[in-house]
Amino acid sequence: MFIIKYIKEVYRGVKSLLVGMKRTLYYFTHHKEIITQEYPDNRDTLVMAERFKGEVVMPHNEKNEHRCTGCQACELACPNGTIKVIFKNELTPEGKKKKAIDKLVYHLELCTMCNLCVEACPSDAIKMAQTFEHSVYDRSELTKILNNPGSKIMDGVE
Amino acid sequence: MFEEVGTTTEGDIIINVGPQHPATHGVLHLVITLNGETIKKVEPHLGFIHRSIEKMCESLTYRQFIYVTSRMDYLSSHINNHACALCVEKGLQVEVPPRAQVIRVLMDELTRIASHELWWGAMAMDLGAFTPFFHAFRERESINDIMEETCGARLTMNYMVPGGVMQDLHPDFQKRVKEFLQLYKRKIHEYDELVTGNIIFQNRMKGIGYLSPEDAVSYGCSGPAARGSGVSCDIRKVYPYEIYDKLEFDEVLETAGDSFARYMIRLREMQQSIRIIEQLIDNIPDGDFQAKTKAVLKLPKGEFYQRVETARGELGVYIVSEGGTTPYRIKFRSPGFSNLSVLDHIARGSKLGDLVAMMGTLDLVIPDIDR
Amino acid sequence: MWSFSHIANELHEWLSSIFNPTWTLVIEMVLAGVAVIGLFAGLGLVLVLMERRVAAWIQIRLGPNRVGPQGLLQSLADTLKLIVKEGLTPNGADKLLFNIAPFIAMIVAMLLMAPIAFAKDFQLWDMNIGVLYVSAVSSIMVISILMAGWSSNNKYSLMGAMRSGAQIVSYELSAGLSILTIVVLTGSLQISDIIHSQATGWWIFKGHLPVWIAFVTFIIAVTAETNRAPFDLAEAESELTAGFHTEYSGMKFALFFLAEYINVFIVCAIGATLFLGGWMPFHIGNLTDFNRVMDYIPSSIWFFGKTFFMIFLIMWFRWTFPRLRIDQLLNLEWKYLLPISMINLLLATAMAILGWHF
Amino acid sequence: MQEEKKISNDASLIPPAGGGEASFPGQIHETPGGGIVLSKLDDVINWARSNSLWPLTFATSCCGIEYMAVAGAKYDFSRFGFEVARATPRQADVIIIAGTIVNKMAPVLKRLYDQMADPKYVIAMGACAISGGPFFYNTYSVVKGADHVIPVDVYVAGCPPRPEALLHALIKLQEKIKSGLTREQIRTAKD
Repeated sequence: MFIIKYIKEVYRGVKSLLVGMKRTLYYFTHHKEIITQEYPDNRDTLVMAERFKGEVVMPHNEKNEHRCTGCQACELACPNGTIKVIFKNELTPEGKKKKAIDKLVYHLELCTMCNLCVEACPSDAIKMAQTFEHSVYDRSELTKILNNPGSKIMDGVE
Repeated sequence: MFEEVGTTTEGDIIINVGPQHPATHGVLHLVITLNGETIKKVEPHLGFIHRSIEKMCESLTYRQFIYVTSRMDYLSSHINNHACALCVEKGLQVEVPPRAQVIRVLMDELTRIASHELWWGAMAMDLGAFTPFFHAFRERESINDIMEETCGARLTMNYMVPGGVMQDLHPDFQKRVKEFLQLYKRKIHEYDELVTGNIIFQNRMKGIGYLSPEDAVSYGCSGPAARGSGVSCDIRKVYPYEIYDKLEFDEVLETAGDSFARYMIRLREMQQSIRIIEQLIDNIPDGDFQAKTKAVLKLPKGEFYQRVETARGELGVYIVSEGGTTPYRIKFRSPGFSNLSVLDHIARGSKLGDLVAMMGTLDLVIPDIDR
Repeated sequence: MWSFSHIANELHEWLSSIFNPTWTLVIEMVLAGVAVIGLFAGLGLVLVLMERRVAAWIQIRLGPNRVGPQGLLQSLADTLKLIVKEGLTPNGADKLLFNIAPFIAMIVAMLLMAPIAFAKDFQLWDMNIGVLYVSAVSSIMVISILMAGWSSNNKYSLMGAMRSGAQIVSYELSAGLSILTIVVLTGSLQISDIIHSQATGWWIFKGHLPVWIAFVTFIIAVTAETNRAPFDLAEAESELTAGFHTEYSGMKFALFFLAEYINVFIVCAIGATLFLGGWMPFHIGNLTDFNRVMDYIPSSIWFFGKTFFMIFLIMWFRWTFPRLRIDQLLNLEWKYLLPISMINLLLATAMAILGWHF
Repeated sequence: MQEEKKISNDASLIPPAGGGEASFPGQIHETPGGGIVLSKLDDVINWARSNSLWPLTFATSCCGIEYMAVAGAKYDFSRFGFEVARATPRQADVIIIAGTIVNKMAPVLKRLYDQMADPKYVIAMGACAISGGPFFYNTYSVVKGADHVIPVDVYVAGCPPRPEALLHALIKLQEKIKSGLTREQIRTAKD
C-alpha cells in the first residue's frame, strides 16, 4: 500500500542517517581514537624508518676522509642528472699525479630519491640519509657539495 | 561526432570545470554545456599535465626508466613499476626468484588497497561528506608506514627492478602487515555505516551514470569501471602474471552498471586483496630477492608487451627494442584514458552534482591519462 | 539574583535620571546597537572555533591548538587577516550590488537579533508578532545571496545563487509550518508569551508526537535555510568551487562567512525558544528541591546552553552526511517534509483544541 | 595603514629639498612614537597573517597526495589553522604548487596567482615544482621550475616530500611572514 511504503521509506532513511550519526558521535566523544602526531613538537622523538630516502649524503670519518673514488658510477646511474662529479689532480706522497674528486655536486632540487646511485656505487661512498627538512627560501641552497672541504679519499679504497 | 565547442541552443550555458577545480582531482579541464542543471555535453580537455613520459623513457636505460613510471599513476606506483619490470624481464628472459614474486604480489595488493582507500575518501569528499576522507587516511597511513619501512618512501618507491625487488623485506614486514589487517578488519564496518548505507549517498549513486556492458567494451573501459557493468576483464584472472594463477581470489563483478556498482566493486576488491595478502603473508619463500642480472641491461631486438591490473584497470607496457641499452619506443596503455572517454556518454542528461559522483567512481588519476 | 534584566533596568534608571526621555531612548538604542555588534563579533569567533573543533574531533584529529592557549585565538587571527586582506572587485562585476550584498546579509542577521530573549526579561524588542517577524525577515537573506551571485559575473556564482533561491524559498514553508505548530499550541505570536507558556514544561515534553515531528522538520528546514551541509548546495565546494561567494575576498567574504554563523545561531536560538523553553529552566513536576536548584542557574546560561546544543546538532549533521543533489533537495521538501508538516499541523491543532497536551 | 608607512619610508629616502633642515612641503616625517605604533600594529597583522594561511586546493600530480596526507588526520595541518582549504583563489592566501607544471598549465598557474588577493604566498612542493625534477632533462613540455612563472617563497625538496617536510615548509613560511621581510630582503641579508 502506498502509505505504508511511504512510511517505510522514511523510516529506513532516517535509520540510516542515525547510524552514521552514531558513528560520528562515537568519534566525537572518544578522543583516544585521535591519531594526530604533532610534528614540530615531536621532533625529538620522531624516528624515520631506517630505509627512508631523504637525501644523498657522503659519510666522512673523523679524519675527514670519504670513500669516493670518483668512478662516476652514480652519475651514470642517475636517471635525471642529479649528481655531477668534478675532478682535480692531486699529488701523492711519492710525487705522482693522481686523479681525485674535487667536488661531488648534488642537486637536491632534482633528486627523486630513487636509490639507483646508492645501488650503483661500488665503494659504498654515498648513502641515503633520513633527513627530510629540506625547505629553504632560496632554490640555490638546494645544490649541495657532498664532500667536505679539504676531504681526502680513505686509505685502501680503490 | 566532432561537434563544435561553442554550439549551444537558447538557454544553454557553458561552464569550464578545471583545470584547477576540487572535483577533477588534478588538472583535467571539462567544458560542460549545461541547460539549467542538466548536462548536455561534457568535453574533456587534456594536456595540462602532459610530461612526455613516453618520450623521456626513450633516452633512459632499462634500469632507469622504471622510476618515471611511478609518476604516471602515482596511486598504484608499485603496479606500474611491476608492469615495466615484467616487460623488461620478458625481453631479457630472466627467471624471477619465487621470493621476489611473492614480495611483488604482496606490494601490489597493498598498493591496491591504499589506492582504493584514497579513492573512497576522495569520492566521499566530492559528494560533500568530509569525515570519510579522514577515516580512510587512517588506514592508508598504516599502509604507507609499511611501505616506508621496506621501500624507503611513501608514495613513489621505485622498489621493483628488472629481476626482482631492490631490497629485501624489512624484518618487521610481516608483523606490520598483520597489524594492518587487524586494523582494517576492525574498521571495515564503519565504511558501511558512514557512507554505503547512508540514504543520501545511495540516492546519489544508484541508477546514476549507467554504462552498458556493450558500451564498456566498445569504449575500451577496464578495471572496476568495466566490471561494474559486468564485463569480466581482470588481467590477474584473464592473463595471469607472476603467481596470480596459483592464488585463490574472486574476480569481483556487479551487473548494475551504475555509479553504485562501481563503488561496490572497489569496496569488495579491497576484501579480495586482503584475501590474497592473508594467503601469502605467512608463506613468503626464502631465497634471493633479486635475480642475477647484468649491470647494463640490453634487450634483444623485438617488441615486448606486458599487461597488468592496476587499481584503475588494465595497464599495458609496450617496448620496441633495437637491441640497445635504451628502448626505441615505449607506449603505455593507461586505464584512465579509456575510462575518461566514457564520461561524456554516461553524463549526458544527468545533473551537475551527478557528474562529480561519476568522476569519483571512474577514479580518474589525471597524470595517468596525460602521462 | 543577578540577572541581565536587573542591569538593564538600573542602566535605564541611571540614564533617565541624567537625560530627558528622548535622549535616554537614543542612548539606549546606540548601546543596544553596540552590544549587538559586540555579540556578533564574539559569537562569530566562538562559533567558528567550535565548528573547527567539532569537525576535528569527529575526524579523529586535534584541530586548531597552536595559536594562543589551546588554539583559542585561531579565529581571532583569521578575522584580523581577513580584515587586512585585499578586497577584490572583479572587472565585469556590477560594482554596487557586488559591494552591498555582504552588508545586506549582515543587516538581515542583525535584524533577526531583535526579538530574541537572551535571558529572563532581557529582550531588545518584545513585539507582538515576534515569530512572524523572524520568519519574514529571515527570508530576506536570499536576496543578498542572489545579489552576490548575480553581480559577480561568474557562472559558478550564478548557479549557486539560483540553487540557493530555490532552496530557501521551498524550505521557508516547512520551517514556517513547524513554527506554526507551536503558535497553535501557545495561541500567541509573541516570543515572551511562548516562553512563559513553557513554565510548566518545555513544549518538546508537553507536546508529544506532533511537537517532536515539528522539531525534526524545523531542524532540517533551518539547516537548509542557512545553507549548511548537507544542504550547502549554494556553495557546494566540489561542484561550484565556492558557489555564490566565489569572487568575494577579504572582508566582504568574511561578512558572508560571519553571517552564515550568526544565522545558524539565530535559527538555533529560535528553535530553543520555541521547543526547548528559551531561558526557562528545566523543571520536573513536583520535585521542589530539584526545581529550586535548576532555578538557581542563571537564565542566560539556560538559553545559551540550549542554543549551543542545537548548534552542535547542526554541526554534527554537517560533518556526517554527504550533500544532496538539487532535485533530491527539492524532492525532500515537496514530497516529504511539506506533507508531513502539514498533517502534523492538523494533528497539533486537533490536540490544542482537545487539550490533549499537558 | 601600510600604505602610510611606505610613503614615510620613501620620503625619508629623499634628501630634503634645498639642503639642510628645511622640510619639503607636505613631506611626512617619521615620528618615533608613530613608528612604534605602526611597527607594533604590523607585528600584530603579521602574526594574524602567519597564523591563518588558507591554502588553495591546487594539486597537479603526485605531491598532491602527500598534500592530502598533511590534511589527513595523522599530520593534521589544522593545528596551525591551515585547514580552511579554499577552492577559489580569491579567498586563498597560499598556493602550494604540488606537482609538475607543464607548458600548457603555466598560464593557468599565472592566472590563478593573479586572481588571488594580496597578500599571497607560494610554496613550491617537490622536485617538479622547484626545478622540473625528474623531468628536467629529456622532456619538451615541462616548465623547469615554477619560479619561472610566479615568485616562490619557500621551496621544499623531495619527490614527493614527506608530510612532515611540508609542515616544515609551512612553518618556515610562517617565520618569514612574522619577520615581515620580502624575498629580496631575505636574499640580500644572506649574502
